[in-house]
Amino acid sequence: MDRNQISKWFKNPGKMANKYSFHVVYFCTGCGIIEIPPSITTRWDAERFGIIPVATPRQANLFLITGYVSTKTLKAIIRTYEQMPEPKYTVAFGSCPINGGMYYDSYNTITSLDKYIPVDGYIAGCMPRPEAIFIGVTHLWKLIDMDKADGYKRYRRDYKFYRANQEQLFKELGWPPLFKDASL
Amino acid sequence: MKILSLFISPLLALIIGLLFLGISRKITAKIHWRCGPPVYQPLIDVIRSFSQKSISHGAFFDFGIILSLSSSVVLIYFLPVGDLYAMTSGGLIAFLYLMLLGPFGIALSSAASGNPNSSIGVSRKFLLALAYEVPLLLVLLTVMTHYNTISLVEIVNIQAGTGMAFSSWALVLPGIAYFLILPAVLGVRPFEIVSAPQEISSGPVAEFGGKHLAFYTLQHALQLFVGLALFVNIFLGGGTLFGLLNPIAGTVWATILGIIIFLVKMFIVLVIELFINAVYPRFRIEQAMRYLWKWPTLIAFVGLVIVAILN
Amino acid sequence: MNEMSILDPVLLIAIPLGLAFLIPLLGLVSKKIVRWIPVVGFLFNGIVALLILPHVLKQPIIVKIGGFVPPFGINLYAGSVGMLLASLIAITGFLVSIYAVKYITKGAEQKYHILFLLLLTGATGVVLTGDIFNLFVFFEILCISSYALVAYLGTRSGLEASIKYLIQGSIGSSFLLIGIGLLYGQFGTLNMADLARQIVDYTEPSVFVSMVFMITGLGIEAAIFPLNAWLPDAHSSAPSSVSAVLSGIAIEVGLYAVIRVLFTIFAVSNFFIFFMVLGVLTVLIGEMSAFAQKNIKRMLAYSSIGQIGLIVFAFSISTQLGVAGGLFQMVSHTLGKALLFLCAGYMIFRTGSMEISSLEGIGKKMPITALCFTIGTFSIVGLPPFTGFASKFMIIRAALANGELLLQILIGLVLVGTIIEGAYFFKIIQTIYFKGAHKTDNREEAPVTALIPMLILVSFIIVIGMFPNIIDKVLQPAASELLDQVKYIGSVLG
Amino acid sequence: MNILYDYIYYAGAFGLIFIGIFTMMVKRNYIKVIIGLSILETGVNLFLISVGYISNGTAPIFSNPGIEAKNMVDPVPQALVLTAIVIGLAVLSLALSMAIRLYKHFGTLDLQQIKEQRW
Amino acid sequence: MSLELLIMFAFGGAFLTYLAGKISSKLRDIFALLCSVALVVIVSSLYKVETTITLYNGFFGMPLSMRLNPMAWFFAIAIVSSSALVVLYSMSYMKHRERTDYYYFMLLLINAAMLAIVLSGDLVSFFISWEIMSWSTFLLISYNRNAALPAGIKYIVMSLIGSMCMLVGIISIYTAFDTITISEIVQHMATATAGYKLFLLIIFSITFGIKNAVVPLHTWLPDAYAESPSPFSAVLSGMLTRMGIFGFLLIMFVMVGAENSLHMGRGFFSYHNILAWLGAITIVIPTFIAMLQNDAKKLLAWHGIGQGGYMIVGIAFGTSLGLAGGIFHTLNHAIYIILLFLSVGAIEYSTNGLRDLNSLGGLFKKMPIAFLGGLLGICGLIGIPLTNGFVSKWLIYKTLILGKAPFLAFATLLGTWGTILSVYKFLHNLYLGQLPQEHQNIKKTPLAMQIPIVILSLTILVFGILPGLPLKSINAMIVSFGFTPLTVSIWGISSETGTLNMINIFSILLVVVAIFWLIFQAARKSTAVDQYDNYAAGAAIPKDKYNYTVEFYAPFYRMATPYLRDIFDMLYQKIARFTEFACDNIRKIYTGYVSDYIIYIILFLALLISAQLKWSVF
Repeated sequence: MDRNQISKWFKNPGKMANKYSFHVVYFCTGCGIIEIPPSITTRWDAERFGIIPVATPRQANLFLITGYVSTKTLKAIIRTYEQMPEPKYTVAFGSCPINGGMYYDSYNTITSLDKYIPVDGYIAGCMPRPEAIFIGVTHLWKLIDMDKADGYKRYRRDYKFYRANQEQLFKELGWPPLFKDASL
Repeated sequence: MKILSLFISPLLALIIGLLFLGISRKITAKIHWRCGPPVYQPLIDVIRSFSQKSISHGAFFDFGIILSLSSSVVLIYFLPVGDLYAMTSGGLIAFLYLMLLGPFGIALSSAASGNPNSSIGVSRKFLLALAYEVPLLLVLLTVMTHYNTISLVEIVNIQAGTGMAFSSWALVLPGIAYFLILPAVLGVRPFEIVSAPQEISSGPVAEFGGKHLAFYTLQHALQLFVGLALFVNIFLGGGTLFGLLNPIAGTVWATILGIIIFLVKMFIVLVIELFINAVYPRFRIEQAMRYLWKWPTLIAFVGLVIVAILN
Repeated sequence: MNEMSILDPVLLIAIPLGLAFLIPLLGLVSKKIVRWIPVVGFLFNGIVALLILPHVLKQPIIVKIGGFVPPFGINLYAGSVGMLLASLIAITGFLVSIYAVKYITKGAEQKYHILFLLLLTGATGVVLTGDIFNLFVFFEILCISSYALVAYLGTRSGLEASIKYLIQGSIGSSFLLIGIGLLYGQFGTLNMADLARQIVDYTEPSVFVSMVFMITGLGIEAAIFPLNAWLPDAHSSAPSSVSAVLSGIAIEVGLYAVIRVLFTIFAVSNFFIFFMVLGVLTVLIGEMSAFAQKNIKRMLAYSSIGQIGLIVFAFSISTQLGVAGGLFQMVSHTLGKALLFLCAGYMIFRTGSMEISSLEGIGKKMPITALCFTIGTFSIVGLPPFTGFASKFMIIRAALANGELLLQILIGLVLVGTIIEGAYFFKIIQTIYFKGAHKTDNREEAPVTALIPMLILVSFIIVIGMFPNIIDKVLQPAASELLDQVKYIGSVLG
Repeated sequence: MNILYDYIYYAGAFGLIFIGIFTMMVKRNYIKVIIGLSILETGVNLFLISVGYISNGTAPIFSNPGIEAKNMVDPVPQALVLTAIVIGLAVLSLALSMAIRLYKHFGTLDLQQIKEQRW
Repeated sequence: MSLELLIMFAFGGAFLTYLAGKISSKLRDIFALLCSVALVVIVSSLYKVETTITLYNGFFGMPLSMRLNPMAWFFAIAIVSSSALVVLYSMSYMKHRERTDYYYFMLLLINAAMLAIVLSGDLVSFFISWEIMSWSTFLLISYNRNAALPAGIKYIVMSLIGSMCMLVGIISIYTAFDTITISEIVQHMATATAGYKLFLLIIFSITFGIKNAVVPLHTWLPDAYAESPSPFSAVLSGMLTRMGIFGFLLIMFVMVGAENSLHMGRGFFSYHNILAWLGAITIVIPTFIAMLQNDAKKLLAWHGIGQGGYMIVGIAFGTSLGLAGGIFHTLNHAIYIILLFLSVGAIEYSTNGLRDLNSLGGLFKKMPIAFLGGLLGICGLIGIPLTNGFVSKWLIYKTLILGKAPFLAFATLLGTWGTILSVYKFLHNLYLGQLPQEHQNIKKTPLAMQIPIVILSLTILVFGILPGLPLKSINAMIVSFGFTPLTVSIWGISSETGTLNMINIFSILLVVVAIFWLIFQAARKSTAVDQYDNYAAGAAIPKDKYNYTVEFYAPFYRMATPYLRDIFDMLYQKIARFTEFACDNIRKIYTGYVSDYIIYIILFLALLISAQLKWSVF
C-alpha cells in the first residue's frame, strides 16, 4: 500500500488523506446494508484501511448507496449527498442502483441512480460480498489517484441537469438549489 | 523553562493526544480480534478533514470551535508534564474553570448550527458533565484539602517528596473514585452518551465537517491528554517515580526522563481504561447520572470526610 | 389670665354648641350658609385651641364654671392632653366639615350639620372636662349624635348598624352611670381631682367595682376588644365624613376617657398587664378581621380596631414614653384614618360600590384621591417617612425600654398585626393602581372641597412624620400630665 | 331586717338593671329590647337616687334652721338623675323613631333576622 | 460637592422627573438621564472622601446623619452607575408603556433611597431609607399587573417582616446604648454582652437575609424578579437585593465588629459558620431549581438567589480574602445580572413580551448586541476565566479550600456547575439554535438599549482582565473593617499561597486564539449555509412549528423534578393560607346578633372583676 510512501504525502496530502481515511455515511438505503456490519467488524475489519462509518454526512467523504433506492429514500440520499463536504465520492452497491435490478419495473424504485446524483463507482452483485467492497475501495483509490473520481465536480458542473431530474421526480424538493451559478 | 514549555507543551500534547487516539483505536481493535488501523490514522483523519470543504453556520459557529481548541491549549500550559509547565496562576481552580471552556466552546458552536441532534448532544454533554463533576469536584477538593494548596504544581511537588499520592492511604478512596469516573471525563464508552453516533448522529459535532471537524478532533485529542494527565498528576505523582530521578535532579536529562515517565504512566492508565471501554456498551444518560451520583460520589465523599477529619 | 381672655377653653365647647343650635335659625335665612357653619365653627375652634396650646404646656388652665371652687362646682381642665386632643378634634372637624360641604347633599342637611357639631362638641367636652358626671353628659351628647349620624343615610345597613350601636352604647352609658353612682356613693364628690385625692387614701378594695363599671362603659365607646362589635357596622355604614370623625375622633375620645379614669382617678398600677394583653388581642383581632374584608369601609373600620388596640397597648406600658407613644399614635391614627375615610368616601361615591374589587382602575380616574389614600395607608401601616412610623417607633421604643420579656413578646405580636395590616392595605393599593384592564376613563377627580382637606391631612402626615419633634414637644408634657396624678390633683384643688 | 331595710333600694335598683340587661340579651323583638333598655335606665336612675337617699331624711332646703345637714337627702344625685332621665328619654325616642324606619326597611323587628351587618 | 447636595439631588431629581413628565415625556426622559448622570459625576467626584454630616436633629432629638466612607462609596458608585444605565435603557424600553412618569419616579426614588441607605450614618435614617426603598419597590414590582400583583404582595409582606425585625433591633440598640449613630454604636458595642451581640446579629440577619434572599427567606424573589419590568428587574437584582449584603457588612463588620461576629458561638454552631452554611444552601438549591425554569427571567431570578449565596459565604467566612471575594462578587453580580436582565428585556421588547424559553431561539443573528450581552453575562455568571465573575469566585473558592472548609467549597463549586447547565439552557434557548419563522422580522433593538448592554459587556471583560481596579477600593473597605489588606495589583491578586494573574491568562489565550484563528482562516474556506441546511437524517427541516428547545434537559427533569421543589415556598404558602383561614374565621365572632354582643359586654365585666380578684388592684 502506498500510504507509507512519504513522498506522495508531501506532494498532495489532501488527496492521500482522502484515500486512506474514508469516512462512510452509514446510511441504510436498501438490503445491501446487511453486508456492512461484517465488513466493519472482526471478520473483515474495514478499519485497517481507514474506513470507518460515521453518523453524519458533514464528516464523511464516501457515500455508499447500499442496495435499491426507493423514490422516498432518494430524496434523503440527495439531501445527504449535498450536505457532504467536498471532495466526496459515491459508490453504488449492488445491482439495483445500476439498473433497477430485480425492481426494474417497480413503480417506486428508481432504476438509474446516476440521473440524480453522480456515482463514482459501482459494485455489482446481488449482494456483493464484503470482499467486493474492499475491491471497490481499492478501485476508488486508483480513480482518486488518477483524478477520475470527479463525481462531485460533475455534480457542480451539471447541477442544472441533476436538479432538473430531481425536480421532475419530486414535485417539491423542500430545499433551495445547492449551487446558484451552475451551468449545463 | 517556562518559555520553552510555551512552545513544547501544546505540540507535545497534540502529538501525544493524537497518538493516544490512534493507540486506543489499535488496542480496541486488538481486543476485538481485529487488525485495526495504523496508530497514525487519527493524523490522516485530521489531514483529510482539513482538506475538505466545510460548511459554516455563521461566525459564531467558527468562533466556538476556535475558542474550544484554544482554551484546551491554554489548559495544557497549566498542566505540569513532568517539569514542563508554563503557568501556575490561579491553581487548580482556574484549571477546573478552563477545563470548562473547551466543552463550552463546542457547545456554543454546535448550538449556533441549529442542528437538533447537536442540541440533544449538548444537553447530554452538560448533564453528563454535571454528573461526573460531582465526584470529580469532591476528589479534587479532597486532594486540595489534603495537601492544603490549590496549586497543581505544588501538589505534584509534594508527591515527588512522598511518592505517589496513592501511597498516602487517605487518598486511596478518591483515587478509586477518580478512576471510576475517568471514562466519563474522557467521554468514552460506557459514557459515550454525548456523541452517540448511532442515536443522535454524533451529537454536538453533527454539523462539523472539514476544518471544523479537524479542530474538533485536535480538541478531542487534547481533552484525552488532559484527562489522563490530570489523573497522573494528582494521584500518580506526575513525572516522578519513587525518587528514581532524585540523583540527577535539575539536569536536562531529569526533565526528559520525567516527561517520559509521565507519558508511560499516562499510557498505563489509558490501557487500563481501554479494557473497560472496549467491552462495555453504552449507558443511557439517566443511567449514567444515576451511576455517577451513586458509587463514585459515595466513595469520593467518604474520602473527603476522612481527609477532613484527619486535618 | 387677663391677656388671654379670648383664649378661654370654654369657648371651645360653647361656640360649636351655640352654632349647632343656631343652624335651624340660619337655615331659615339661607340653605347654603348652613353648610359653612361647621367650617367656621371649627376654624375658630382650631385657632383658639392652637393658641391656647402653648400656654397649657407649662401650666394647665382650670376653668371654674359659674365660679364654684373645684370640688363643688364643675370645672374644665385644659391640660396639655386635653388641649392636644381638642386641637386635634378642631382641626379634624374643620377639615371634615370642609369635605362635607359638597359631600353631604342628600337628606336632612341641616340636621347633619347640627349633629356633626354636637358630636364634636361632645368630644371636646369629654377631653376638657374635669368633672366625672359632666364627662358622662358630654359622652352622651357624643353618643347620641353619633347614633343618629350613623343612620343618617337612612339605608338598611345604616339603620341596622345604628340600632346595634344604640343598644350597646346605651348599655355602656348605663354602666358608666352606675360606676359614677357608686363612686359618688362612696366619696360624695364628682370632681375628678377630688375623687383621685380620696381614692389614694382609700384602702378598701370595693372601689374597684365602680372602676370596672366605668371601664366597661367607656370601653364600649373606646372599642376595646370584646366590646367593639358595634364599630365595624357603624363605621362602615355611616356617611364617609361621619366615619372619618367616628374613627378619627370618637373612639379615641372614648379611649382618652378610659385612660383618664384609669390613670388619674384610680391611679391603678398593676392592672396594666391585663390591658396590655387586651390591647394586643384587639390589634390581632382587628387586623385579622380586616384582612378578610371585601368591603373597603368595613376594612378601614376593622383597621381602626387594630389601631385602637395598639394605642391601648401603648398606654398600658404606662411609662412616660409609652403614654407619649400612645398619644402620638392617636394623633397619627386620627390623621391617617380620617384621610382614608375621606378618600374612600369619594372613591365609593364615584364607583357606586363599597366592594374593594370595584376600585379597580380608580388610580387613573381619581389620581390625587388615590395618591392621598396611598399615603394614608402607608402612614397607618407605619412606613416612614409618614407619621405612623414615628408613633410606632415611639411605642416600640417604650415597649423595649423596660427589657421585660412579656412586653417583648407582646410587641412581637403587635408587629405581626402590623404585617397583616400591611398585607391587606397593600392589596388595596394594588387594586387601586394595578388591577383591571387599562381603562381610558375620563378623570373624575373629587371636588376641590374634598381635595383640600385631603391634601392638608397628607401634608400633616408627611410633615409630622419627617419632623416628629414638632409634636413631641406637646406629647411629653401631655404624657407626664396623664401619669402625674399628684400634680393633677394639686393643680385643680390648689 | 335592718340590713334589708338599708339596702332594699339598691337591691331593687340592681334587680331592675339585671332585668333590663337580661331582657336586652334574650329578647329578639326590637321593641322589647327598647323596653329592656328603658328598664335598665330606670334601674340606674333608681340606683343613683338611692345613693343619695337617707331614710327619714328631709329635703335639702335650709328653710328651717332646726334641720341638720346630715339628715338631708343629698341633692346632687337627684340632679344627676334628672339629667340622666333626659338623656335616657333622648335615647329612647331615637331608638323608637328608628324602630319605625327599621320596620319600613326590613319588614320585621326581629333582631335575629336583622343581621346583614356582620363579620 | 457635599453629601446633602447628593441626597437632595437624588430625591429632588425623582420628584422633578415626575413633574417634568407632566409637561412632556421627552423632557422627562432627558431630565431623568441627566439626573442620574449627574449623580454618577457627583459620587465619583467624592472618591476617597471621608466625611460625616448631620442632616437635622428632628427625629425625637436623634441626629440623623450621613457619612461617607470606602464602603459607602463603593456601593454608592455601583448604585448610581447602574441606575444611569438602566435609565438610559428605559428610555427606549418604556417608550410605549403607560404610566411612564410613575415608572421613572419610582425608579429614581428607589435609587435615591438606596443611595440614602448606603450613605446613612445612623440607624434611623438607615431604616427610613430602607423602608422608602421597600415600599417604592413594591409599587414598581406591581407595575406589570396581573401576575405581578401576588408577587408584589409576597415581596412587601416579607419585606415588612424584615423591617419589623430591624426596627426592633434598632430600637433595642437605641435603648441599650442611647445612640443611633453608627460610629458611636461601634464604641458602645465593646461593653455589650455576647448574648446581646448575638441577638443583634440574628435579628438583623433576618432582615438582611430576607432582602438578600438567603434560602429559607428567599421566596419573594423569583416572582418579584420575573414580574417587574425588565429594567427594574435589573436594578432589583443588581443593587436592591444586594442592600442585604451591605446590611450584613454593616452589622457584622462595622457595628458588631469582625472580632465579635466571627467568634460568636463555638465550632460548627457559631454564627458565621451557620450563616456560611445557609449561604451554601442558598447556592445549591436555587441553582438547581433554576435548571427547571422555562421563563427566562425566572431562571435569572433563581440565579440571583444562588449568586447571593456566594456573597454570603464569602463574607461569612470572614477572612480578608473571602470578604474581598464576597464584596467583589456583589459588584460583579450586579454587573452581569443587570446585563442579563437588559438583554432579556431587549428580547421582550423585540418579541412583544415573549420570554418563554420554549418558544424562542436563534435570535443571535437578529439581535447581535443583545446576544453579546447575554453571552458575556452568562460567562460572568458562570465565572468563565477572563470575566469578572471568575475572579470573585476564585477568591471565594480559595478562601474556602485553604480555610479547611471543603464541604462549603464543594457546595459553591457544585453551584457553579449547576449554573453552567441552566445558563447554557438560557443562552441556547434564547439566542442559539433555530430561529422560529415568526421571529424572522422582529423589531430592532434601539440604540438607547444597546449602549448600556455594550458598556456593561465591556465592564465585565475589563473587570475580569484587570480585577485590580475594583479590588483596590474593596481592599480599602476591608482595611476599614480591621482586616489585613490583600496584596492587590492591577492584574489580580497575589498572596503567599498562590497568585491570580488575569492578564497573563488573557494574553496567552489571546495569542493562542489568534494563532488558531489564523490557521482556521488559512484552511479551506467554508461555505455559508442557512439554518435550514442541517443534517437531520436526510430529511428537510420543516420551517414552521419546529422548535426543539422545549425541555432542554428532559432526562434531568424526569429525575429531579420530584426532589427539586421549593419546600420553603410551599411552607410559606401553607402558612399564608392558614393565616387567611384564621383571619376569615376569627371575624366570625362578630356574629351580627346583638344579644351576643351584650354577652360579650357582660363577659368583659366579669373578666375585669376576676382580674381584680386575681391581681387585686386595690
